[in-house]
Amino acid sequence: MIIEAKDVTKRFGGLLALQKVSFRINNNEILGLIGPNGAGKTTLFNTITGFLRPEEGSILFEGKEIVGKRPFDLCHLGIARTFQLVKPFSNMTVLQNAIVGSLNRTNSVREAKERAIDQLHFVGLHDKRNVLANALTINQRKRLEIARALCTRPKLLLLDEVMGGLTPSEIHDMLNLIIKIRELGITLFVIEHIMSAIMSLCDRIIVLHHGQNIAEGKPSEVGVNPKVIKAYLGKEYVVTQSPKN
Amino acid sequence: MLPIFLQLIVSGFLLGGVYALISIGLTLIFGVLDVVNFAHGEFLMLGMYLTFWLFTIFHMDPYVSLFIVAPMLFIIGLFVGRTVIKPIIGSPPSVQIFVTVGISLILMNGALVLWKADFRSVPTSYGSGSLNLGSVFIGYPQLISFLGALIFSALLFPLLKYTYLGKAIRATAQDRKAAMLMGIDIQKVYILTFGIGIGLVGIASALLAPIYSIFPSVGAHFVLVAYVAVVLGGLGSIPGAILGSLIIGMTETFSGFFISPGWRQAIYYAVFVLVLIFKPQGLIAQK
Amino acid sequence: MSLLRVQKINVFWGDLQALFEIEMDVQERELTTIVGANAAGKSTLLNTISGILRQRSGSISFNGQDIEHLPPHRRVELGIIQIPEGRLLFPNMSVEENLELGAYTPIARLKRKENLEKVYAILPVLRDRRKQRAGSLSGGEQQMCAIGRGLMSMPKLLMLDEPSLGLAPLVVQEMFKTIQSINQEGTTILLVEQNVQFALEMAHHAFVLENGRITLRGTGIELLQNEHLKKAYLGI
Amino acid sequence: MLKSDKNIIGNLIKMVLSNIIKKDVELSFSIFGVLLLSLIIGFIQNPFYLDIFIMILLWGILASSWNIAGGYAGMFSLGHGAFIGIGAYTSSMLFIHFDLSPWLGMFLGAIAAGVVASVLGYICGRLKGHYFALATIAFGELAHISGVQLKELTRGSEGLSIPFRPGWANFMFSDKVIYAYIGLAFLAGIYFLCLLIERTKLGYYLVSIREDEEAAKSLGVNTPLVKTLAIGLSGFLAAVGGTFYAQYILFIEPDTVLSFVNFSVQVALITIIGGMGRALGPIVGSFLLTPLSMLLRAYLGGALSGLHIVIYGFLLIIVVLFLPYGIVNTLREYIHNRFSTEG
Repeated sequence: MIIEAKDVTKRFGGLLALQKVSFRINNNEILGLIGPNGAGKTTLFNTITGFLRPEEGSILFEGKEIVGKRPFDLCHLGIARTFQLVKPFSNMTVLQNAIVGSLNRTNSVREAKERAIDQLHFVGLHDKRNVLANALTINQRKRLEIARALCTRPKLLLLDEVMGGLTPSEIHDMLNLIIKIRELGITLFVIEHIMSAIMSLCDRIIVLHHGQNIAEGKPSEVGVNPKVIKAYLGKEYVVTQSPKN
Repeated sequence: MLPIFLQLIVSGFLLGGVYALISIGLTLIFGVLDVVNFAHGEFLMLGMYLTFWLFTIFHMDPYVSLFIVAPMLFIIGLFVGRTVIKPIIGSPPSVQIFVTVGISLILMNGALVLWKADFRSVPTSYGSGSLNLGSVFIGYPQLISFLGALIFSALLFPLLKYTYLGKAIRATAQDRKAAMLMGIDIQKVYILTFGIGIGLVGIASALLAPIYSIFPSVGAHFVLVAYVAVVLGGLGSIPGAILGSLIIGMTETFSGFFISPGWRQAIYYAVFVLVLIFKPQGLIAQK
Repeated sequence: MSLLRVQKINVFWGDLQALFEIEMDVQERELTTIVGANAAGKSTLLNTISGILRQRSGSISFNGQDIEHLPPHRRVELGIIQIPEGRLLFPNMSVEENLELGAYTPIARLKRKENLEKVYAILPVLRDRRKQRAGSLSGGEQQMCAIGRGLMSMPKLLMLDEPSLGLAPLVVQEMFKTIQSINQEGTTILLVEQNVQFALEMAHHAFVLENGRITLRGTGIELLQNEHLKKAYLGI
Repeated sequence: MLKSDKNIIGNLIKMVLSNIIKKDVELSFSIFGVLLLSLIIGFIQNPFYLDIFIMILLWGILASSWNIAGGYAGMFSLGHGAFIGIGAYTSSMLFIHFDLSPWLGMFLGAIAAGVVASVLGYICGRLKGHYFALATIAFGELAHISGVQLKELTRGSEGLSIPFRPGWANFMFSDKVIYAYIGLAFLAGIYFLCLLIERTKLGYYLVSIREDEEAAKSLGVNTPLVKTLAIGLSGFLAAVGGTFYAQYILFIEPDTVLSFVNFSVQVALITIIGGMGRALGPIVGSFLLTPLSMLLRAYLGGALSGLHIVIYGFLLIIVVLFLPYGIVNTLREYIHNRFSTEG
């Protein structure tokens, strides 16, 4: 087990964005995080990565409490992330973007560059290394986010909708990339909206709805869980549809 | 001691009233356009010069020329709003800062080129007169400027509250997308708001002309005061700007008396930095 | 005849294409719905029809008139009204002020008083709350206020973007009933909804949007029975 | 033996040079540029042109110091006059009151400004955009007021005259050419420091913060620390420029070195027009703008004083709206595109 969260609660004013969310991620697992719009998925990512501080609850990373640590501290510990709305360093080249990530583990730009080039090869952006990041397509930007995060040498990588806005063939490639990342020994926690993708990718899935963890389990279990179907399709869908299944 | 206190409170209040007119325009522009206007003070300077020339050439009383100066500044505001401000709405802060700083440099130094660095004044007959209420002295121009500020800011509230333009302005400030979906032409609202903000500065400039010397960099002082007031009250909030202005007026008279006149500005800059650091949303945060 | 006709619309977010060759008709007096998963492009489509986003190519016509180059406020004047996702009320104004802003266009202003009474009749909760700050309303009341504000604009086409978002199930039912009755009174409705069951049951015609493309179209009942729909949502 | 030694050395130099030119165009051009400028100084006979040249170097130094925080890290300070003033006043007061060599005074002033700037950076670092700019304006004004009010120390708005006792120890010279060489040495020093920053971890981190602070944080950049460092270094170097100014002009007053328009805005303006976030940017900016202002002032005299700033204002707006990356970056991009499309 690499990370364990217990009763994490986050409020925004009066709104309970996360209500006593608990989960654990095993080493080298791919855990999926799904839920309708506004369920609190990105908020959960932000609390794990130190961008938000939960009011209650604890998060243990490799057995150590990380609530209260800042994002860059967590990055040093080995937690990296991507952003749903990608955040490239627009006026830096692709290579320079990746170098910033690599510098997390070294002070030498030369070393950082070597690692950056490796990671750009890995995600398939090596050809674009001297292009400014703002000239990339959305697919390339998502890949750059991943490359940059991998450059920091994470143990746990959080991917926030890296398949959003991609074409079906790009999604297919992205799935393969994520599986390749797992083969490197990295644990993955993945938010995704594209159901067919996440169902085939993940070992386990947790479902958030109104800030609560409403279901957890294998993709096949979660997909037929009445609570989940209700959260996605509305109450009566279950009643009329489930007898047929 | 009590009479002195009373005098300081009254003077601070009067001063704050005039600062309020400048601050309201600034905060209105920020609230609606989301642009910090670093050239705000230079429009004040421009208005004061206009008042001065109307007085010098046509012997026009500043309180009469107010009705010429304010509309002229409104029109100047519309022009600048349309040509320079509209393109930078939604741009990164760096762009907004340096474009409005650019406007400020042009106006301030344009005035220097045209009218020299000399201190000018508008010597009215009542300029040094004062009203004595017991032990409290109230200069006539101070009193008139305060009343003027009061009247015009009081007029602004029903304008914003009840007219369709006012509602459109408030709607745009609260939610741009929703405003568009109501059928509000927000581009027009932006330009008009900038015009109104600058027009308010025009009113302030005519009211201030009998009290203060006029020189090209006079705006810098007032605009910094206005910033302090606006940030105190929460950027974008009109009641906040008024309250902030009164606080600054008081701070200025009290610290001028108890510490030293030279240091009084330092006090509110220090307050300003502290507020920015610890309560950047302002002391009274509400749009 | 169709009130709204969207032809071969392509829309981009920067470099990212959000909508691909969208073709869609909305028939007068009907309730049409667009369903689809998160980020499928539903809001983008409504915002393009409202003019807040611009298409890179394609055309939109309303009542036979080409509108794709009109600014948003001109489209509102024509009667294309959107009740946006998240409601977007003016939080610091009272309920009544919000409703009055709905009647901003010249034509709606003339009938403001009359329409206000109508709205209060349809949504009595708003009358009780009319002096209250819109920001202090409950989620359901806020949605009613947003619908009321939309009605004040005298819509010919009323577009609702995820009206059920964040509402309790009972409130959702009540709100859908309101929407249905507005439609039965004669207002054409274009409804974007995640609550697929409700939306399809109510709809005359429906479209399924997936990854920026329309993948299914038909009557509400037809789509309700389509197995592909469930797959699109749950990946099963 | 001797001959072959010479040959070996000659060959070595050639090898090194060709290697530099092949591998590092930027560095070799820079060294060449510095050498060229030092040659040019020798040829300037006219004292007015020499004066212009020295002021170009001075503004280049000041703008380069601003560039470290404003250009690389995107921290738009409008209070740099305070740091320049701390430098100028510290060295001058120590010289006048304690007869301390301005060289040492410069160092102490720079330390003082660096510390003050770091503290400011630390506490204001989390303010964004407008708010940071406003806080630095207020800070600059505080410094200006202090300069006026602390009369016992600064002689207030009367200004401080520095007694002219030429000599290397006193950092004053009868021959202006020496100022020019010292100015060039300082500017070259800052320039190479910036080049170094661009190529090391600090530079990557500064730019990443400017481009997207959240993303930088997520990649392990300790943003509060890096921002504090950036503005501290920026303040330190600005103070060095301040001392150079004081030693050259021999008169300082709050309305010059501590002033908002004259210094705080101009250092930013020169950098923006030249190109932010590039070592060369502020220098190009200074080479364009400083002569412009000095020539205008010289030929129009007091008659149209302020005109140069009006022109600056228009240039600023035009550059920000149409060349948002400044001249150097735009040219670079142009050259880059041409080369990459043709080759």
